[in-house]
Amino acid sequence: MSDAKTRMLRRAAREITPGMVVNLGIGLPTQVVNHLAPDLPVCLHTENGLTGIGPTLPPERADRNLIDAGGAYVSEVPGSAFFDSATSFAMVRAGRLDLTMLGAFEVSETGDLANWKIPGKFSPGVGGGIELAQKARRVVVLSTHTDRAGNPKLLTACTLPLTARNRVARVFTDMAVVDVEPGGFVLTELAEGVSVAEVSEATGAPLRLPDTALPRF
Amino acid sequence: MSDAKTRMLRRAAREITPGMVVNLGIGLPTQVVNHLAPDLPVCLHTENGLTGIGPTLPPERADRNLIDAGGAYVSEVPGSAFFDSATSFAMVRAGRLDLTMLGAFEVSETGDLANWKIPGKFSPGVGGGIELAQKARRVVVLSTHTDRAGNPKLLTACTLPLTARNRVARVFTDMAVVDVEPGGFVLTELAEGVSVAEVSEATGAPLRLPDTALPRF
Amino acid sequence: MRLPEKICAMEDAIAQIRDGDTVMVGGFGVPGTPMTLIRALVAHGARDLTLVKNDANEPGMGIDHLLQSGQVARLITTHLGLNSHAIGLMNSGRIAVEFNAQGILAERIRAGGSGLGAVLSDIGLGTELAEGKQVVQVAGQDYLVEPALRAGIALIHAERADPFGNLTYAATARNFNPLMAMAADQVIVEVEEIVPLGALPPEAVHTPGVFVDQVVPLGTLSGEYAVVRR
Amino acid sequence: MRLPEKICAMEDAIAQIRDGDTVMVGGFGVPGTPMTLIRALVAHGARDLTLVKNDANEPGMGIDHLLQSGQVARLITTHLGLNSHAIGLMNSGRIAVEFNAQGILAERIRAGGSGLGAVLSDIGLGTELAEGKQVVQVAGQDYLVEPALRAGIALIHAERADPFGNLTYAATARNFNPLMAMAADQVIVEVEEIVPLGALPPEAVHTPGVFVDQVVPLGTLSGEYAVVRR
Repeated sequence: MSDAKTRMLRRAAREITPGMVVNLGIGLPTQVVNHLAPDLPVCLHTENGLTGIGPTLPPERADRNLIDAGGAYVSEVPGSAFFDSATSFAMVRAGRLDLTMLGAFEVSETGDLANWKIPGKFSPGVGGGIELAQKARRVVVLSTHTDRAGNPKLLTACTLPLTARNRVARVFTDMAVVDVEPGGFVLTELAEGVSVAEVSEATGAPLRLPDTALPRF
Repeated sequence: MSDAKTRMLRRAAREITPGMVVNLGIGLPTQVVNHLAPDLPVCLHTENGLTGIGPTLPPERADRNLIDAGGAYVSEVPGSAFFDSATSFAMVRAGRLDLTMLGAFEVSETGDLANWKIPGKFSPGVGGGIELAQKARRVVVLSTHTDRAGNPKLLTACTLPLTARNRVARVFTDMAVVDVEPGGFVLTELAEGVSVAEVSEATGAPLRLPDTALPRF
Repeated sequence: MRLPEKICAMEDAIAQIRDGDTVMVGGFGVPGTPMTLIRALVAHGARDLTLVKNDANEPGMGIDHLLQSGQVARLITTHLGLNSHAIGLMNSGRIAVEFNAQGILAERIRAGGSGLGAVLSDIGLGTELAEGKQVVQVAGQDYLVEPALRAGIALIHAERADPFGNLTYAATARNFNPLMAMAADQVIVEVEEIVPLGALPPEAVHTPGVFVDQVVPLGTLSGEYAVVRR
Repeated sequence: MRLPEKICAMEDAIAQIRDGDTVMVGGFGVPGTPMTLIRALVAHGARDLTLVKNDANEPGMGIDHLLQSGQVARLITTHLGLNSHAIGLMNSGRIAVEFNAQGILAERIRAGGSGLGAVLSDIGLGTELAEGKQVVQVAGQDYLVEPALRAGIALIHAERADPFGNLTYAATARNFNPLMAMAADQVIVEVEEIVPLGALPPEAVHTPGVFVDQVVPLGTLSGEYAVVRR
């Protein structure tokens, strides 16, 4: 794992504070779990019907009936509970998730999120992402700052079909932490070795700077 | 218990055939359970969250947490299941009850049922009765043929607020078994010692007779 | 990871309740009625409450104490047949009563607990229970709109809980409890026995702790929970 | 009283399925997918089926066998991400696919299983997922009408059943199974273990037998149920 990615995951992990109920989306967000303090009192939720996710298990130790929503074989912790898919999303829609961390294709400066469809290229269905994005009390995005071709993912407006409007509060990338404020994107932290100019260039929308010094992560 | 009432309950019990899922309403219908063959394969449902009702228990043997919808202390049978109130009525509304037996203030010759409210006199709320009456696959009524003042309960049209329209298929009373057919009430069985004239007089609607002899119960 | 813990003193839990709050109360008859939380709410004294409960218990039992103390302005329920005192309050206009079909009340609460706006149902169509309700056509059929119900507070009775608030209910004491435990901003649970994290098999949990805010241990049960001799 | 019994041979249960039927299939990934009932449906050969399933499994697994055999005309689902073969069939127009938000699919099925007409939800409002959907205002707020889903047949996988059809599920193999087990005219369950009446504690039953029509015992589980090594 690259150093920048590790730092991004570690920084995102600090977003999770004691007592929270958290859903980590498929992909990068799921990896945040490896950067949480072992004694942190937190409840991890997966939409296929489990609260209290324990460590991921290798095939030889896996329970064939115990996976997370991404298909990884996981384990229980003391106090886990299993439930059906309706109950699982009842938790989501009724606002019982304090936080969800999701991947993104695009995030707009008004907090719109596009992460489920690229017309003509990628349309596997929305799965549970729309309910997480629309209903978790706090939605943050964890993503590379640009796509593989180097195009910015943080934009003035999304071009792809939306997952949810005005819901993203913060974006963690390999370059920076960017908050979505009423006036647009605000750069709040910088990755080690990255300059403000580099982040600005990699961002497809104006990026305001705070009055104070930018912390590094 | 009067002889006529015992015969009515015993006759009504024959309506319950192997394999059925049955809800017996509060009052007279609940007592039908005492007239079922002990080896009859049948599932009794109570709307407060139990399938597989076993015998009623006296206070000294009762479980404080195990009642039926009428508040009687009941017991389990092998294979009982407990569930919440939403699941209980899901069974009802989705048509999983083969039969419900309900009490009545009035039944009309088109199968309308009134059994929950007497304006100005009695309005304790509809409880679960409306869903049972509207959604059980077969609805039969178990009731005295007349009210305490001697007024007929079987009428051309109900005068009281309805529980459900066109749902009653058959009425068991202390005097007769009366079917609700497309053309109105049909007398199909007579209680011992009761004449056709007596039943007709106690009925507030035309009562057709079948071509065949009337069985006695 | 370890799960957060939510064990709380009864007074602290009940102190959250404010005048004018909507309070859901579990139970169907005695089983599942949180008798001790109800007594604490009487002692707390919050007034002008809207209660949501299947029934009004019996005179001198359960939520009848809240009716007796004049703390209830409105009752959303299904059946008051066993409480002549509640019927008297209703008939004399001292409490407002809204009757729901029992399974529809259950669904409205579950909808509130599931982040839905309403359910559409044909229960009561063509009867006076449909009067005043919004009607929507779906695929050519008429349905009544049954709006979701939520509350500020839910008072729940469970048989067992772990410190995270995973709950199990005994027998027919389940009834409305798991539904109301989904549908309130603050879900307060009185429990007969607290067991350690991990003692409830994860498959056997009836209410996942994610829905629960405060877990209040009961000591010795009062006589109100006992078999009623009629 | 004793409860009725519903144990049934797999072929007899599957023989009920007709061309053109809607078939709900439990499972989320491998856990809870009724692999053996699916194989029996392939052998049976009913065509022009509408399948309702959370996902399309992976190529060569689960309902992909029904896609491979050309028995599926339409798929109501939430996500096909792990099955490139299913995406290919969709993109080439050989199957029609209707995508639902995952929790909304769950609620639509549950509504069908609960005798409701629809649920009202704000999920997807303002996105292309709302396109073409009926909108209803309740208390001044817009909601999408999400109609109840029912099926002729549901294929369910359970860990344990008693002869009446009371079911328990293992871990995350529960998922859509209890919901689909409510929502079909004929509910067919394959079970890993049949236990005697009374062996399942009544508090621990996940699906009450009232919802179940046929219980099919599985012998030794095939390799399709095993941990997938990727």
